[in-house]
Parts: sequence; structure tokens; C-alpha cells
Amino acid sequence: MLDIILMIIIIVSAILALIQKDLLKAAILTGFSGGALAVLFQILLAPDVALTQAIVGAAIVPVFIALAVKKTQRGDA
Amino acid sequence: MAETQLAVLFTSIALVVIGLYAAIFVDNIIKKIIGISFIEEGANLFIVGIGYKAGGIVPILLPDMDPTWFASNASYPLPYGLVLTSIVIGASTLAVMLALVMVLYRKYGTLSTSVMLADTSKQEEYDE
Amino acid sequence: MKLYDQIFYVVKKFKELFSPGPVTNADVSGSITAEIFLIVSLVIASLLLRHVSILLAGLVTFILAIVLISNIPLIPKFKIEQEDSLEKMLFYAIIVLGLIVVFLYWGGTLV
Amino acid sequence: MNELIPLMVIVPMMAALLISAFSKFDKVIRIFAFVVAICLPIIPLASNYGLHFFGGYQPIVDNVTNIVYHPAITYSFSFLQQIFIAVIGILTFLVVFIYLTKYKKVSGPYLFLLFMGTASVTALILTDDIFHMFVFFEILALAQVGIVAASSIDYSYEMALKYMILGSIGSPIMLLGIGFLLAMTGTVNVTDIVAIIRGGLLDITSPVFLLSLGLIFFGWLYASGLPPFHTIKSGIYSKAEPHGAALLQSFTVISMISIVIIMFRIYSVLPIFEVLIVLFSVIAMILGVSLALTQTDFRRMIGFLAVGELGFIGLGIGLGTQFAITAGLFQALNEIVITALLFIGFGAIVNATNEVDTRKLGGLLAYHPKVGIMLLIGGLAMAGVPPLSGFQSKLMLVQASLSCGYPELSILTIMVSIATFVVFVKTFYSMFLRPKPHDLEVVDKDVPRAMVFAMAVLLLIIIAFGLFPDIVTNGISSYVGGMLQ
Repeated sequence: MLDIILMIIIIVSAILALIQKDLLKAAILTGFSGGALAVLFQILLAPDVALTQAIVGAAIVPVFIALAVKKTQRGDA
Repeated sequence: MAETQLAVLFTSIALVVIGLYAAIFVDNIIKKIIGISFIEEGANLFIVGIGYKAGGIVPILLPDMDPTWFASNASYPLPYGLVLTSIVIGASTLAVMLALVMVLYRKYGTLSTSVMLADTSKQEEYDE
Repeated sequence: MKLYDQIFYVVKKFKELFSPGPVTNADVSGSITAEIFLIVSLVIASLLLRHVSILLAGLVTFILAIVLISNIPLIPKFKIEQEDSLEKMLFYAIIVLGLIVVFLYWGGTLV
Repeated sequence: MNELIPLMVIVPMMAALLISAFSKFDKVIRIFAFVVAICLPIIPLASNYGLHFFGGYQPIVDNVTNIVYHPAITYSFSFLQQIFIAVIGILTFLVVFIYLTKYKKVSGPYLFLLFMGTASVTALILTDDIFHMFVFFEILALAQVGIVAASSIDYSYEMALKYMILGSIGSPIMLLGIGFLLAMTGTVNVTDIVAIIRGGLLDITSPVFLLSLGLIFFGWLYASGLPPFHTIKSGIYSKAEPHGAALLQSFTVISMISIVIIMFRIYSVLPIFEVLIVLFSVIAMILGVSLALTQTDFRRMIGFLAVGELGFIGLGIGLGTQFAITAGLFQALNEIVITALLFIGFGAIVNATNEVDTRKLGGLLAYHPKVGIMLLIGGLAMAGVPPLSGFQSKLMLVQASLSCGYPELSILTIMVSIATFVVFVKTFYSMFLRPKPHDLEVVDKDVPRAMVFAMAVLLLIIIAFGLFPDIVTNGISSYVGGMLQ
């Protein structure tokens, strides 16, 4: 049951990230999607992939995007 | 538990489709890049889904396990190894793209793709 | 006389294609070569359909020749579609991806 | 001496890492880069043919079914790989040499990108593992983007970002295709996949197999710059520094042939595979040459010509007979050398005049006669004039398409060659022969010696291949014969 919930979280947060007006919120929602994907990898019996994805998808990618947003502009214009 | 695998494949294809949609139709360049990262995540999830064995165990051979029992119950580890590489490549590609965006923002002052990445061949063709 | 007018019109169109800047003989003759080359090569390439069906090849070649010749100048129209903006490149890339997948899924076992 | 096989990849890669780490010591990395660049063409020529298994995992024979499995990443090295790696080594040496002599202060990251690109194409052509291919395909894309972005030409960042975005759509699609293939066969080793398909263990008419072909094919289109990616490919050539562009086009050609050889081995059981390749090659030839005819920027023009020439390679491979594939691969080898010569030669002109618009140039033959003559011979070789190397490979292609029963394709091939000739003569006339415009100032009267030297070396290779094609075609032909069995 947990896996289905995770998949729903992944897809919904992906869609929400793309319809945000605020790019910082979009970055955080990308992190949500990546983190849920990491937990899903753990359920799919791939602990090593889950560790990497947890670092990359839930921390590095949102931080990169947030940095880029900070250096450019926050609103979606 | 074969439904899990089916649901995983469905999710991965949904991620790819969402990403492709964002890459074509969204004008903001950072959102476009976020969409591209979703395509990569979808492809990774698909490959992990291939290796998954319903009701199996994690593919780590402990000393007290019988190898034949392990071979018939563990999930297939080759795709997992591939995905590790693929995740790291995706992150580095994303970093390079965002760096280029930051440089270009200083020049154009906007994140709109239709301004930033428009046709440049006419401007440079004959400047007096 | 009508065809002559049309060819004259083609040369005028090429002037717009190269603006701003001077238009030399070499540029215009190059563009006319490109025009003729495009028409002839597309028609010859469509002849390859005879390996599928001879009737289809004849029909397609005939229609293609008429459509192409009656629509000169082609190169300015053609060049607008091949420009450097990301939107057009992405659009064509995704269209081609769709076409390949559809072509293979439904036609893969026929050939 | 099979230990030399992995060294072909390891040496440029280690050199790249060391150079970027110690980029503060200018004098030392200058000498180091030069020495490594000299080693690159020597290693493949000194090595013996054979296989190399990473980690020493030998192939396992299944006693019940008598099928051989390859657990290790395998590199196979034979005549085809040898000649291509040697040519790319020579080209890298020339490019690094031009770069080192051009600038007073060398940049470590730029040399890193050049060596990294060379390492990844070497790995691409050596590997027998479809995922290994994907990894180096991605590294190659990053290196190409870096080479483009490092140039000081206007709008180079924009072009690099466009290439990167298109690439990050193309490569996950290719990864999905590899995933489909992995799901069906359970292995990523090409030899094993081919054995499974030949053994009838796989339903080749199943939609999954067909879809995997479609997705990998799309990735290949991106890697090789065939339509719909011809505009971006010609764009990045025109936005890179001339010596960088000479190396970029060789990366494109080698990644094209190495991926298509792997695809051919897996998918040649499907007749539609060859139809697809011929279709896209014909479109590439027509579009590339007809767009090259209308360009006024000569770097962009050569970019489109290079894309058009790629169509010839694809045509040879799509026809699918031993003679045709040999012709296609020989054409690939010639194209690497000829296009590199043209890019370096036109780069010398940019160096001397700071002008890229053919309408503003003229009368350069009086200033740079050596460059002019060498460019003329290079252009004639690209158009296929005897006795140069382009003639030999194009003649082989025409014969191959005639003997396969497609006279239309041979007519098209000849027409495209003639149009290429027109493009080249038009540009040569407006740059070198017509009277010099009054407002044109020839800034720097000297062409760098290194560029003239590089062009002379490439010209020697062109003439040698043109006069004695047998030294290459015999070896390639026997490789192709082994592949088709």
C-alpha cells in the first residue's frame, strides 16, 4: 500500500512543481518527488540506489535549483 | 505483488510524459530543466522496476545463505548498478545546464526560453 | 510567360532571404541551385517507394512534383523551419520521436 | 600485449584529470599534454588485436546449453578500432598542438575537455557493452558542451545550452530503450544479446523489441546529428573554436558509427531497421547540402556539409551488404580527416581576417596561397574528385547501391556530390578568387605555423588513402565479414 501512496506523491508533486508560480516552491517540490522516489527504490529492493537517490534527488538537485533561482529571479515570468 | 511492478512501470512512463510535456510547452527555462530531470528520473525508475522481483529479497549474499536459494529469490542486481551511474550523470548534466542558465540570465535579464534561446543566426549575420 | 514571372519572383524572394547585406551573383545562383536540387532530389527519393508498390510510387512522385513546382520558392519557407530557435528544434525532435515509435509499433513487422 | 587495450582509454582520461588538477603549473602541463598527445596515436598502432575483460572476469560457458556468457565489461580491439583510434589520436595530437602554440597561457579545463572527449569516443568504439556505451555517450555530450561553451564566439553559451537541453531529452530516451532491451534479454553485453536473438530465445516481432529499436534509434539520431538534429549539430560546429570544431566533428562521426555498429549487430534481423537508416540518411543528405548552399557564414556552411556527408555513412550501413558497409565505414574515416582539414583551414582564415561572412571576404589567395591551395584540395576531396580519398569511398558507395538494386540511391549520391562541389566552389570563389573588397582589412598576415603543419599532415593522409585505399578497405572488409556472419 505504501508503494502506491509513494507513486501518487511522486506524480502529484512533479505536476505541482511544474504549475507553481514561485520557482523556489518548485525546487522544494522537486525535492519531494526525488525523496519519495528514494523511498520507493528501497521498497523495490534496491537499497544502494535508494541511498544515492536520497542524496542526489532529495538534497543536491533541489539545492542546485534553489541556488540557480537565487542567482536569477524567483517569479515565473 | 505483480501489481507493484506494473504500477512502477506506469509511474515511470507518467514521469517521462510529464517531463516531455514540460520540456516542450513550458516557457520558463528553470521549469524546463526541472521537467528534464523528471524524464531522467522516469528512465531510472523504469530500469529499477525491471530488476524488481515480487516477494524477493535484497540482492546481498550473506554468509549463512544457501546460494541456490539466494539465486532463486534475490532480485536482479544488474539494473541497480546501472541506475547508480545514471543518477549521477543526470545530476551533473543538471548542474551544467543550471550554470549555463545563470550565465545567460546576466546577459538577458529574463528566464523566458523564447527570448533567451531564440534564433540567433539573423542578428550575427550582417552587423554593420 | 507565367513560369518566367514566377522565377523572377523567386529571385526577388532570395533578396529578402539574404537581407540585410549585399546580394551577390554567387548567393543567388547558389540559392537557385539549392531550389532545383531540393525539388529533383525529393522527387528521385520518392521513386524509392516502388519497392513497396509501383502504383503508389507513381502517384506520390507525380503529386510531389506538382506540389513542389507550383510552390516555388521553397528555400525561404524551408529555411524558416530550420532556424536556430530552441522551440522549433524541440518541436521537430518530439514529432520525429512520435513518428518513429508509431511507425515501428504498427509497421515494424510489415516490411 | 593486450594490456595496451584499456590504456587507450585510461591514458587520455588520466591525462585529462592530471592536467586539470595541476593547471597552475603552466610549463609542466604544456610538456605533459604534448607528450600524452604524441602517445595517443602510437598506443593503438603498437597494440595487438584481441579482447580485454575488465576485472579479469573471463567468459563463462554454460555446460548445459553451451552458451557463453560475458560477465565483465568487454573491450574488443581489431583492425577497425585500430585505424579509427589511430586517426582520432593523430587528430587530437594536431588539435592539442595548435592549441598549445596559439595561446601564451594554456587553460587546464579546456585541455581536460579535449582529452576527455577523446577518451570517451575511444571507449565508445572499443566497447562491447551497451550500457558502457550509454555512459560514455553522456560524458561525450558533456565534453562537447564544454568545448562549445569555452569558445569566445558570440552566442556560444546559447548554442551550448540548446545542445544540452536537446541532449538531455535524447539520452534518457536512449536509456529507456536500453532498459527495454535489458528487460527482454537480462544482459547488457552485445555479444550475449546477439546470441540470444540468433538462438531464437527472443520474439523479435514483439512490440517491446520494436520499441527498444525506436528509442535507441532516436538517441542515435541525436548522437550523430541526422535530422531533426542537423540544425543544432551544424550550430555547435560553427560556435566552437576552429580546432575545437575539427575535433567535435570527429567525435560525432565516431559516436555515430560505433552506436550504429552495435545497433546493426542487434537489430539487423529486422528488415525495417535498414529502411529507417536509409530514410534518415537520404533526408540528411538532401537537407544538409541544400541548406549549406544558402548559408553566408562559412563555418555554418561547413557544419551543414558535414551533416550532409554523414548521410553517406548511414546510406552505406543501411544498404547492409558487406561491400556497402565497408564503403560506409571508409567514408566515415575519410570524412573525419577531410572535414577536420576544412575546419582548420577556414579557422586560419578567421584568424587572419576576423570575418566569417563570405560576402565581405575576397582576394585572399594573394595573402594566403598555401592555405588556399590546401583548402582547395580538401574541398575537392570532400566533393569526390579523383584521385583523392573521398572519390574512392563515394565510388564504392555508388557501386554498392547499384549492386543492391537501388539505382535511385546512386543517382542521389552523385547529385549530392555535385551539389557539394557547387557549395565548395562558390565559397572558394567568393573568399579567395574574387577581387578584395575595399573595406576588408587583413589583420594578421601570418597564418600560425602549427595550423599549416596540421593541414599538411591531414592532406598527406587524404592523398595516401586516395591512392592506396586497399590498406584500409581490406581490413575493414574482413571485420565487416566477421560481423555479418
